[in-house]
Amino acid sequence: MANSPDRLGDDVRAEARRAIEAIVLVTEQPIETGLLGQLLELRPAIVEGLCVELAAEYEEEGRGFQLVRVAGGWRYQTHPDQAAYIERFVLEGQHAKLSAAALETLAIVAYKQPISRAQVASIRGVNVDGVMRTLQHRGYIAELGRDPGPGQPALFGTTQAFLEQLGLDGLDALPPIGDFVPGADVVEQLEHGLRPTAEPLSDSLAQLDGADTEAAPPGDGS
Amino acid sequence: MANSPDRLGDDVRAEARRAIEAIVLVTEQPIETGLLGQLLELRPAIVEGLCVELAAEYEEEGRGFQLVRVAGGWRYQTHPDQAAYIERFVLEGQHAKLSAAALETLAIVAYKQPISRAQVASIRGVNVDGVMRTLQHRGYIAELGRDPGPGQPALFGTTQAFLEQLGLDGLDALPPIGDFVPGADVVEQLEHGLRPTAEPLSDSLAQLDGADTEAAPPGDGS
Amino acid sequence: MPYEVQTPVFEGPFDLLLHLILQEQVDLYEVSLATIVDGYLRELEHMETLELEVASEFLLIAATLVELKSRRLLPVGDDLDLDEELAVWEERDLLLHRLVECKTFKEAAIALQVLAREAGRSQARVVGVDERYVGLMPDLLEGIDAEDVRGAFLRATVPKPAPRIDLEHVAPIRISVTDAITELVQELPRLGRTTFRDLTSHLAERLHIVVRFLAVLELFKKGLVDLDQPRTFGDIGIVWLGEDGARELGGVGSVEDLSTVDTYDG
Repeated sequence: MANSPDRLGDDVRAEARRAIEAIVLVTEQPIETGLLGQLLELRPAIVEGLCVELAAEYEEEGRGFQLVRVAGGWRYQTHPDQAAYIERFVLEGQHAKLSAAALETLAIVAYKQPISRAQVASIRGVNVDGVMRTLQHRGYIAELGRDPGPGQPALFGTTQAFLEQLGLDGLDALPPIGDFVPGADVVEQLEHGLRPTAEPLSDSLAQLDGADTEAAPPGDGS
Repeated sequence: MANSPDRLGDDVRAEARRAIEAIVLVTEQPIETGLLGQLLELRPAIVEGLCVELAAEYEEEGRGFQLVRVAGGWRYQTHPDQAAYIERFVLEGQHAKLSAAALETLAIVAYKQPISRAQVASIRGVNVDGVMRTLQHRGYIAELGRDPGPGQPALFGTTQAFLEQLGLDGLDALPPIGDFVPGADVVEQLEHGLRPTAEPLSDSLAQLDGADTEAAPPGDGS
Repeated sequence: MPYEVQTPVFEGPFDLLLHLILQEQVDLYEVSLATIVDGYLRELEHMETLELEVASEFLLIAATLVELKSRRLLPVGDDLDLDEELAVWEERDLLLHRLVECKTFKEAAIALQVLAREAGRSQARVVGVDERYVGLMPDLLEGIDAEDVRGAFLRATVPKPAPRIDLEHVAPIRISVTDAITELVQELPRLGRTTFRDLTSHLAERLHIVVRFLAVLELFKKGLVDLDQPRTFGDIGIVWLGEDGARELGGVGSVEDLSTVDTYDG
């Protein structure tokens, strides 16, 4: 494989690994493979291979840190199993938890972006102005542009900070929305709850043919 | 030797090493051995021994980073022989111009100092943690002290370097901001927001007043 | 059967309805309509301030429930009008679709929370470069003078339009069935014959379409329009009969007494 790091000479390879470790250590945002490649004068695919290799190595050696791919780039972060130690002294800057309402709104924006406030509101069935503002303040969503249609409403999408917060490499790393569509049992329950007649439609249709008229369901005091 | 890390059980030892790696990775200032010991619930001498051991290990493995003792504490830094790559990263890999967002943040700190991160965020209406960090790293702003109030947030102000870059003798040489009159674009924006409502103009104007007082920062800090 | 609607805090009508059907296992057939509507009204009272759009969502869904419920109370058989029947099912499908969508994003939100919680166990390094390299950094303030800083400050502190002024999203939700009927009464005589699809083709909001649908049903009940649907799920044809038509058919409708349609007397 032409792009495999295995094809590099041992010296080049060792130097590239060291350089990656040094650069990623000082980057404040995840650094793209492309930029690393540019700085190292190596093809991105090779850099990618070396990063993957380093990441596996740290894990194998049981390091307290990880090299991970987040929001389209590489960064160092503490190993999740060290959370207890980190929480002991990193208090400032930790964001407060998002409310259920904020999370639902965020999920809608994440999966349906670009989307206007009104469209989000129509899915949630409630006013979302306050929640959208909070999410914008937190930096999880941002205005992407304006809808060319009537009123030119602002269209929103998720940000890099959103990806970093969720530890995702990109939007395509979000679990598919299809996973969350309620199962047949739930849909059936909903359907049943909302049935406009006591019998399913097919029964009503059958009754159209047969002249047999069943007694109306007993009223229930409404 | 009673304080030697060799006397630790293998598990405790491995756990302590991982925890040191994790904690040191994310501390912004060198972290003292004593504090590390407190977090790990280990004697400082033992922690010291583990750090020395880790540092030697990184050197031996030819890592691009080092664990070093600086100013009475431990920190990660890039290996000196990677200087060429770091210089390259600093020169090529960073944005060479201050973004509009960063300039606005800097301007708020300049005119309203001392000011906390949260106060800057509330004026800008977005999360400013990243921008503030960049400005701080670049030496344009610095922590001046802590607010005595709840949470004791850090208070920021501009630095001597900032004044020098702008060719100013002192903060009072900043141009006065005076009374602000909204420009045409702002008025247009407000109008746009109002257009779809059915309220009579007088109501809308009343809302405008309300909005004004809500969003405008208190005083002008000059 | 008396039924107490247990109301924790509901985020909106869908939340409440999902809770009623899924958690409380409520079936419209078994529950007294009055208690459901009471539940909704109590929810409205709980709101600290009456938010128009939320209130109207609640009311609209309550109205749809009333419509569905009243269907169930009607005797099935003799005078079953298939078109009418299908229309109600279609209306039900719209509501069902919205509930399923709402439920889907509720689940997605939980998944995001899990991801965030997992990611939160790790802390990114944001320490930046060692101080020895700071001097190398390009001066970001090059070409910027004190006036630029002043300008940036003024830009940053411009009073932003308060978000509550931005009412673009309220417009589509504000429509009531009465409003929709008023519109239709003006529009339909001019069109003579049209389809429901054409009538609603310009509407983006599903809610808007639902409201129009309810309005069309009302007009049909009053005998002011005639409806036909040649195929299952096909286009619904609408023909304006007017007051003359209504009288001819023995209907009781007149344009005047439509003002009361929003009060369902179930």
